[in-house]
Amino acid sequence: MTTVALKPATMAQALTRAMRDAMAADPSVHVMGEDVGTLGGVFRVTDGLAKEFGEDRCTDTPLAEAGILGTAVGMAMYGLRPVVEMQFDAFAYPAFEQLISHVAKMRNRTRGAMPLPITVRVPYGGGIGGVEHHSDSSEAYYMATPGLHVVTPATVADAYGLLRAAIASDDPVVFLEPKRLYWSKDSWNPDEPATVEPIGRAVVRRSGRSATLITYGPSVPVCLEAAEAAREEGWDLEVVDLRSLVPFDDDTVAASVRRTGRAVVVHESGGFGGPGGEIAARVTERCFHHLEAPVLRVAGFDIPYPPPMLERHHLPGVDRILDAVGRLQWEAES
Amino acid sequence: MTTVALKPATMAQALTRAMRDAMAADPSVHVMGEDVGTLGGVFRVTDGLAKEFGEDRCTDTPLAEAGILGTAVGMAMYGLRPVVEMQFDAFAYPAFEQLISHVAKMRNRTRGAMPLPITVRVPYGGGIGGVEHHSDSSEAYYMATPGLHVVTPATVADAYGLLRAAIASDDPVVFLEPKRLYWSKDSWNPDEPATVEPIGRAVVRRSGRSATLITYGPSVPVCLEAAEAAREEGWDLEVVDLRSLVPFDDDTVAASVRRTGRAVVVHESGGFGGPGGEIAARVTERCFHHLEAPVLRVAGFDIPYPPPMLERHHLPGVDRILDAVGRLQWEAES
Amino acid sequence: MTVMEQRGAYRPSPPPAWQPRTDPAPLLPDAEPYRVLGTEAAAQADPELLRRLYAQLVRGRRYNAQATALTKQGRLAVYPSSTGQEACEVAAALALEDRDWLFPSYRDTLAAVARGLDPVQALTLLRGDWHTGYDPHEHRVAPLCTPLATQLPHAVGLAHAARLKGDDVVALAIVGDGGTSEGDFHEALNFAAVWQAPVVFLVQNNGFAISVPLAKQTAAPSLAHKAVGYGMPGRLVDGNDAAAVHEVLTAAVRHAREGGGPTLVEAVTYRVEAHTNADDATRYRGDAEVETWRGHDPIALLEHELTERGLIDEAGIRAARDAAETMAADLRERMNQDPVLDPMDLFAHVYAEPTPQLREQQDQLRAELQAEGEQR
Amino acid sequence: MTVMEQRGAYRPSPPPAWQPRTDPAPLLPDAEPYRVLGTEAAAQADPELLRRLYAQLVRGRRYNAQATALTKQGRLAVYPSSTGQEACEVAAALALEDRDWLFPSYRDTLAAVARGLDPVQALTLLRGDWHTGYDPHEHRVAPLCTPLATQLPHAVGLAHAARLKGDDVVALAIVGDGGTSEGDFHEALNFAAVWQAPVVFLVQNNGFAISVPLAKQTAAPSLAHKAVGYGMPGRLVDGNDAAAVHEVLTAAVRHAREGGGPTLVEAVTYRVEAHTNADDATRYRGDAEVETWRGHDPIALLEHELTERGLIDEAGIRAARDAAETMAADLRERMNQDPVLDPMDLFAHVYAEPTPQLREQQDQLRAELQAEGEQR
Ligand SMILES: Cc1ncc(C[n+]2csc(CCOP(=O)(O)OP(=O)(O)O)c2C)c(N)n1
Ligand SMILES: Cc1ncc(C[n+]2csc(CCOP(=O)(O)OP(=O)(O)O)c2C)c(N)n1
Ligand SMILES: [Mg+2]
Ligand SMILES: [Mg+2]
Repeated sequence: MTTVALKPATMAQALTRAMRDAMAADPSVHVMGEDVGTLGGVFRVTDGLAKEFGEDRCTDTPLAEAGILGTAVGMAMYGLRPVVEMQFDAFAYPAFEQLISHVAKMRNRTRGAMPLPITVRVPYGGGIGGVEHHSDSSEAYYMATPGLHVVTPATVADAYGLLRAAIASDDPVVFLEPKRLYWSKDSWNPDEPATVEPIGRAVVRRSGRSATLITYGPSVPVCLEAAEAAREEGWDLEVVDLRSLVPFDDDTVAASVRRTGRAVVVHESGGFGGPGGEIAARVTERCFHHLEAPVLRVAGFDIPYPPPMLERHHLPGVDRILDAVGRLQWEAES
Repeated sequence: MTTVALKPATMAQALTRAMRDAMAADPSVHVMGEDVGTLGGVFRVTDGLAKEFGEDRCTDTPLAEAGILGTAVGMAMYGLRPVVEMQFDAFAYPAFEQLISHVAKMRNRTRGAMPLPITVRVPYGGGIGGVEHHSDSSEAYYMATPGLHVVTPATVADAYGLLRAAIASDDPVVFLEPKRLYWSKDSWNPDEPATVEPIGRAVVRRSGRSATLITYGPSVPVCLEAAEAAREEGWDLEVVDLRSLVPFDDDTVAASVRRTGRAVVVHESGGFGGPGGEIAARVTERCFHHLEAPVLRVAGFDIPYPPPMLERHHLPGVDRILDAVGRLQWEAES
Repeated sequence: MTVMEQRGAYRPSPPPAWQPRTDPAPLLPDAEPYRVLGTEAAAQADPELLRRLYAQLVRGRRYNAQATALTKQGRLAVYPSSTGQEACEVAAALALEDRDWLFPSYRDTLAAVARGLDPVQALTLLRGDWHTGYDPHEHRVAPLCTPLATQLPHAVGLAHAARLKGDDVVALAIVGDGGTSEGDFHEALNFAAVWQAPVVFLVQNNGFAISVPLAKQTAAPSLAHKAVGYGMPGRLVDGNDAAAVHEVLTAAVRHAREGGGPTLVEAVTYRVEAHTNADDATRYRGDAEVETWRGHDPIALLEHELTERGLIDEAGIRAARDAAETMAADLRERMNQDPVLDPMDLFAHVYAEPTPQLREQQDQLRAELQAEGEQR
Repeated sequence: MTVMEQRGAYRPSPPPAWQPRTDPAPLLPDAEPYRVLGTEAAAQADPELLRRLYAQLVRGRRYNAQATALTKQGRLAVYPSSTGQEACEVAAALALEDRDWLFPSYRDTLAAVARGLDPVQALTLLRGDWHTGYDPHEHRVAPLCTPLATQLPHAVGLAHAARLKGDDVVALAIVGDGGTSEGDFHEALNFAAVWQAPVVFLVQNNGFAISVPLAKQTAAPSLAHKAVGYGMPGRLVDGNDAAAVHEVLTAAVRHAREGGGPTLVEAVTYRVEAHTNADDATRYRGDAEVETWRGHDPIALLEHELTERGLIDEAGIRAARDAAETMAADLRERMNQDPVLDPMDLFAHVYAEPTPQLREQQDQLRAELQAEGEQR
């Protein structure tokens, strides 16, 4: 296997590399989806795979998401490890039935006889000026579905590590790729790829003592920026990157909030019924007596994703995060 | 219109009556779905409608849920008010794309020019010994989707009132029917049907001072039973029936919890990523300084719905609710 | 840039992309359902095969009756009978080799049983002690599929995977007339044809989807006519003629095995009993129609052929019946035992390893069960 | 109950449910795409219609060029061009009466414009200031539909509703070759046929779904062959021959209007430009193929016919070009103005009345905007 110098690399390149390494290591890994072969995907995340591994290993399918995921189920039944690309978040919905009733449940239905090691890659979220149906944050749907793992990277290294772990997992993984981080760069060295940690561990991206920002995926860089800006206001914010929504790393999150006594959950997904409610509720259950203020949430509005020219008003930004931090009842302190 | 004596009536009968009255009052109301016509639905909820209003008003469709909801969208575009039956919860999933990307969004997409007054009736939840895919609690998916109203009755009178309100609404409503309450009876008088309240009001089903049980749909009777049992333990529980998950009645819920200082959210849906997280989080945001204990949740386990012979271990019952009430840190009191 | 610069050249040919592709003619079904029994074709049929089919039909009928009886005794939560459709169920099973895969719908426990599955395991789903009651790999029978038509893409994917691995495996998937209306039917057939996957799709057109008759389900000349739209052969067969269904399916399986790709087979049959024991068929159809179909009974058709041609005698018939009774008695006895259940199984197979969240819930249930046990 | 008691009677007839239903023959498409231009059929065509089509084609080509130019100037977020497909776009619009409805896919802004929609409104989605930029009721153009094939059931439902109300309305829905693989395509066609809804489905087979060629999309003899599987006529037409597309669509619309039910029309055409301005078509196809198709250009085909037969002169051609330039200049000018946006619109149309939750969020954004304003 030739080594490509990818230093610094984009998140998209790290994802490509993860699939490439997985395919090289394990002939049962198959990539499939719309335009993933010859074109290399509309985001070029599968670039070069068909060329390197042939069209049987990286396959342009007919245009039908339920068919793509449904045939992937059959392939997994026969021992393959399909890595399915859904072209955009909202275009995964036609495959919802297959995902919920089969992918998530097959292991359980068959008492473990038929696990489905399928990775469903879903580019998600906004911030790239996409027209309607191209910017949904659909993680709440997947989180509410037992049987699925749900992960999402925020860094180039995690993109590689988490995707390798997802493909290696014997359980189905919904792998949410933050579209607006595809071109984010990092000096990640592909020749020493991060050790592949098991799925399910959050990480503290920035230590702080005043309050914890709990976040994931596209909102991680925003929270880090907010934490920098918060220093001016005298707040030293901790930022926890969940990385995995299912399983959820209660230990890391609760430890942080117990330390800081205050927390804000930040995500782009709509607030109502979104991941933040679950996160805030579980943190509160675990840290009630350490909390100086209710866990607050900064989220997208409860509206259909806006048109490109208005999306900046929808997306949780630094100011909105700082506003929420400001509402964490600091008076009580003094 | 002839008057049928339905006293006492079942919830199923009240639902039938609501559709019948709506169809009689408004020729644009059309009922459609699998087996809703000649058979009157597998739960007989549409019994007699095809006979009374003809097959064009109550239509047996081909067997295809996306097609049913998708054609209903077109009918609504032309001014009709389709009432769609999904035969079972899990069989609504093939229609997910139509629901999320069109039904929920059409008004917004068209700046209000094309509202879709569609009611999607979904028999949901377990407790009836259904085989797999027949007992899902799918409300979390719908709650997380802006543009939809989500309501669910717990009483015979509300079944009538809420369904009339849903059909009358100019917005799409996901109308969740608790399967195991279909045959619950009440001395509801169909000739003086409850005044049709607008969607969005919770109701206190039982007043109490010790703690609030926040619940809806199939879990309401269970909570009322638990409240009775709790008296023996010296707890006087208040029970709030949400009736509407979207919009959410923050005022009623928060007022109750401020009074009692303690709350447990009870539902059958899985806990993780389920409605309870949202509810607990919003209650905490609003009532933090009134809370003696974190808002707890009693929910179904985070597993695919169990087979009939094991479902009783999954469903939140009186004991599990009382256990949670017992964990509301009563020591603090004394 | 002006319009004229943008304009292409004139050439009065047909559109260049268009070429006469696959010839549609051989893909179209015959005008009448193919039949063997009672026709000249019967003379060609292998007597041994006919006797095997007969024994299986008799066994299948008895199985259906027994399962329905078990619902009345509360031993099965629900049973969707395939009475009257045994020829399809049995022929589907017998058309396959051991290494092949069967993808049944929820009504097709009989096909699974005819393929060798223990009836008790096949009925687990409907008894309610678990979902899939068997290891699908053991007899290469996919889980009974309740959401209609959703197992069809699985069959395509499995067959495709086997072919990629170089294995000689054909998948046969069964779906109802109602199920053909689902999007998954369409997507599965299209993928199968594009990939030339070794799959056979058997549509059991039994006239109804619960209460909805075929005329409200489709306006097509026949369901088999859908095949040409995917570029695969469509075949129409008398679904009550076991010899005919077996012949057509066997040919389709062979075609698939030899690399010819998928086939769609429509078997015209009838659901003689109600949709399930919980259904009331009188609400949507008359007795006359049912009676007409009882006159085209799959067992009677085959028995007549066998008897007429001296291929079976009274003893042979009795042997088939006795074997069926033995199976039924054994099934009855075993189904009358309460299954032993462990509630902790609820958490055992959600993931390879329970998540920390599930472990907490596991502990909760364990404690509850312990407390319950102590109370007793 | 013994097996024999359960057994039905013998009757060696065909299965009773089966009757020869619709005759499939008239539903099948011709072996070659129907053409008018450059054939004898052209003599029958109405010269006035041909001139109208020509003017619209020229205008359409200019519209495509202008919209693509606007992407380069950052005035459109993205544009999926229909260059080379103008004959389909224009004929679809012209085949309909005012009271009829058009259901375009995301590529069909031109069809909407040819139907009378203001190009600026048609391009709103792609400029990004809102989603649907027009009131669908005004010109009876459904919202441009991005999720492929999902608007097809809407067209069926609308046409069905109109028929139930006794209104004379036909719906014409456009979908791509790729879109035919989606389950919604299947379900829509089936509902349409069962309900005999007045709908025309126009498949623009332009050879590609982004990078995926037709051969990876389907193995069918033609996409029009799918029709017979639903029991509706399938028609194959040269999609670059505006006169032919118009004739076939007009006939299908008339058929629907007269109660004959739906038709599936496959127009064989080609996407001469990249999928959108953001796409790089050289990754998946060669220049030679594109050049071949430029030799079958819809404008050139029609212009040749008109010129040869003396139905248009230089002045007529110039007039068409001038009108197109005027439209383009106006479009350019208006698109160069920044749209006036109100962020509070985000909350205005989620529900008829904002929920209490949305009202809180509305207040929050209002306060933020105010603070922002004060800072400036
Ligand atoms: C996706 C889906 N929708 C609805 C149902 C409910 N349902 C169960 S059986 C049935 C009718 C099936 O008819 P058909 O496909 O003809 O099979 P048959 O029952 O005749 O064997 C329906 C609507 C289901 N199981 N799955
Ligand atoms: C349901 C869905 N899946 C995927 C996409 C992404 N996508 C946009 S256009 C396109 C190709 C469409 O091809 P075709 O239907 O032939 O139309 P054309 O672009 O050729 O006009 C794809 C895959 C989508 N818009 N909707
Ligand atoms: Mg059937
Ligand atoms: Mg195309």
